[in-house]
Amino acid sequence: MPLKPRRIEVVLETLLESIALAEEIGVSVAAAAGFDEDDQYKIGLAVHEGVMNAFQYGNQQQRERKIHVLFELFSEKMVIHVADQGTGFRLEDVPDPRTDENMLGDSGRGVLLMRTFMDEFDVQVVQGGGGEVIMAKRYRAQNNSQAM
Amino acid sequence: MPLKPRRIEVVLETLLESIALAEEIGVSVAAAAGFDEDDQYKIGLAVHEGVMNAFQYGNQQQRERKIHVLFELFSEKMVIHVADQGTGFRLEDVPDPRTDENMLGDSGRGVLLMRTFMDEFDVQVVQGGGGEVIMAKRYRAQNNSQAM
Amino acid sequence: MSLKATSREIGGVTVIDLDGRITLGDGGALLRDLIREKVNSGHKMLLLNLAGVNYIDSTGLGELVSGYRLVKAQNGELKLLNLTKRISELLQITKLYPVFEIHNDEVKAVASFSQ
Amino acid sequence: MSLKATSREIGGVTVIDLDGRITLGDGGALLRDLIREKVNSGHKMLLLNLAGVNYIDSTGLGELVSGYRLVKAQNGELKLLNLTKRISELLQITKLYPVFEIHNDEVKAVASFSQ
Ligand SMILES: Nc1ncnc2c1ncn2[C@@H]1O[C@H](COP(=O)(O)OP(=O)(O)O)[C@@H](O)[C@H]1O
Ligand SMILES: Nc1ncnc2c1ncn2[C@@H]1O[C@H](COP(=O)(O)OP(=O)(O)O)[C@@H](O)[C@H]1O
Repeated sequence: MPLKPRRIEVVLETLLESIALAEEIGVSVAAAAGFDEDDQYKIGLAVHEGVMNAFQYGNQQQRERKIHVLFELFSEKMVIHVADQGTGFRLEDVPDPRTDENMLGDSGRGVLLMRTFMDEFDVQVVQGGGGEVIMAKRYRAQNNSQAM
Repeated sequence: MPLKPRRIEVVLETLLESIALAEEIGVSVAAAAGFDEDDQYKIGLAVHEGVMNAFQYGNQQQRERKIHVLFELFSEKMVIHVADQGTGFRLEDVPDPRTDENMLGDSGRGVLLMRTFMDEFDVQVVQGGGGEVIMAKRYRAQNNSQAM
Repeated sequence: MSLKATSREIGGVTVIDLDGRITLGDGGALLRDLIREKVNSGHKMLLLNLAGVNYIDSTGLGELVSGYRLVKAQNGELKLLNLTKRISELLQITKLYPVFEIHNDEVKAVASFSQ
Repeated sequence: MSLKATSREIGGVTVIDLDGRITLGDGGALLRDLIREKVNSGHKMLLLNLAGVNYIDSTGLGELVSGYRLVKAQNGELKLLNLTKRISELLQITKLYPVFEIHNDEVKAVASFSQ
């Protein structure tokens, strides 16, 4: 059923506070979409990590650059886009933090958490430049995807 | 101190669910701005009423029309704009629901609640048409307006 | 998030226990239908227990008023029980507080109905 | 929302009770400073009690790892106590679970330090 997704767009400034705020909005949208508490947490953390990277790497903490978060609620899954005004990055260039050499490094775990907590994860360069991560979480069988 | 406000923009479709969602986002933003629980509730209800009117009267329940909610956090107050793609309305035309004739009517209490719960309230027609309510809540003296 | 409603009969009075939010959509519609159904089936002494209701929007206030009018038109009575602080405040702001008969004690509220 | 940290000394071991979120900003920085301060003042046997921590982001995980490295480099030990389900899951996903010595019993955890 090619249902038109329900869309919620959020535009945030590049501020530290935008990370927790986007996370909370993500949790609200996930709850409204019928995800259970555990999935709400996972979706919230994925949004947190995506927006944190947009803040740090993409927009390099330049406040006037925008962070766009788009939630699309399809009948079978929720899709989240986090786009920044940086130069983007390629997934192949992100080292796996679980290897022996990287294990004790301070960083590199954000992408891993997003990939693990969401069912789909991809990185793109948006039109006109800017990095974008696109991730999706499917409704579990017992969930009521009609809730919202 | 003419501080640049922190801005959070939210764009929603004209759907029933957008009302509660905007309200929840409003509560999150208010919490992040340092408002106490009572003020968070009042701000949330004001957003709820504003978006409900945009949904019903402004956008006349036409899904593809957008509802724009903008939160601006100034150093002394939080300003909220709720804009729709309708034809707007004038505050003078809204009857007072507290008069004897209107008392037992089903409607007309949304604007009254927004006015009462917020410190400032105004209605405008946005550029290119569309109704917009603009409301503000000041931080109380004991609030920590630096929280966000 | 939405509204739950259950009703009980006590000495000719129908007590409707409400729990949740009364807003545009589910909650408001449920309350409206329930009041109508009660009145249509001859139950005209209604006591709405709002102890579990902490949130009503302007639409929900409208439902309370139209319920009140409907019951009154049928020579019945609709009263409110156990207002939370927030609901009490909303009724005061909208000047609906004096319109309704409001109780804090269920036994006394039930006894107050003229039967 | 943010992190609260208090520390106690038990038989030569510094127990740091953490409560809140360990994320980029306040929480992460607080933890980093606290560990550094403890190590600099000669307290190298650290037990982080995470019972009150239900949320750590990738930056917070990074702080745990760099705390661990710092303490180890000074010939000390940093161990974890009382992981919540979510934190345990995060350590497993990132393969940090085997890196840390993890305890559920404070008395046994304190006793486990080589002194
Ligand atoms: N939005 C982004 N723009 C540019 N580079 C990014 C972005 N997000 C992630 N990256 C790159 O991917 C790497 C891995 O990110 P991540 O897994 O979140 O770990 P960490 O942030 O701890 O380094 C980052 O170090 C950065 O080089
Ligand atoms: N966004 C809007 N666009 C057009 N008209 C509006 C809008 N918001 C409010 N109004 C007008 O103002 C009136 C009063 O609104 P309100 O106080 O919310 O009460 P109610 O919605 O119960 O009628 C509405 O009946 C409508 O005519």
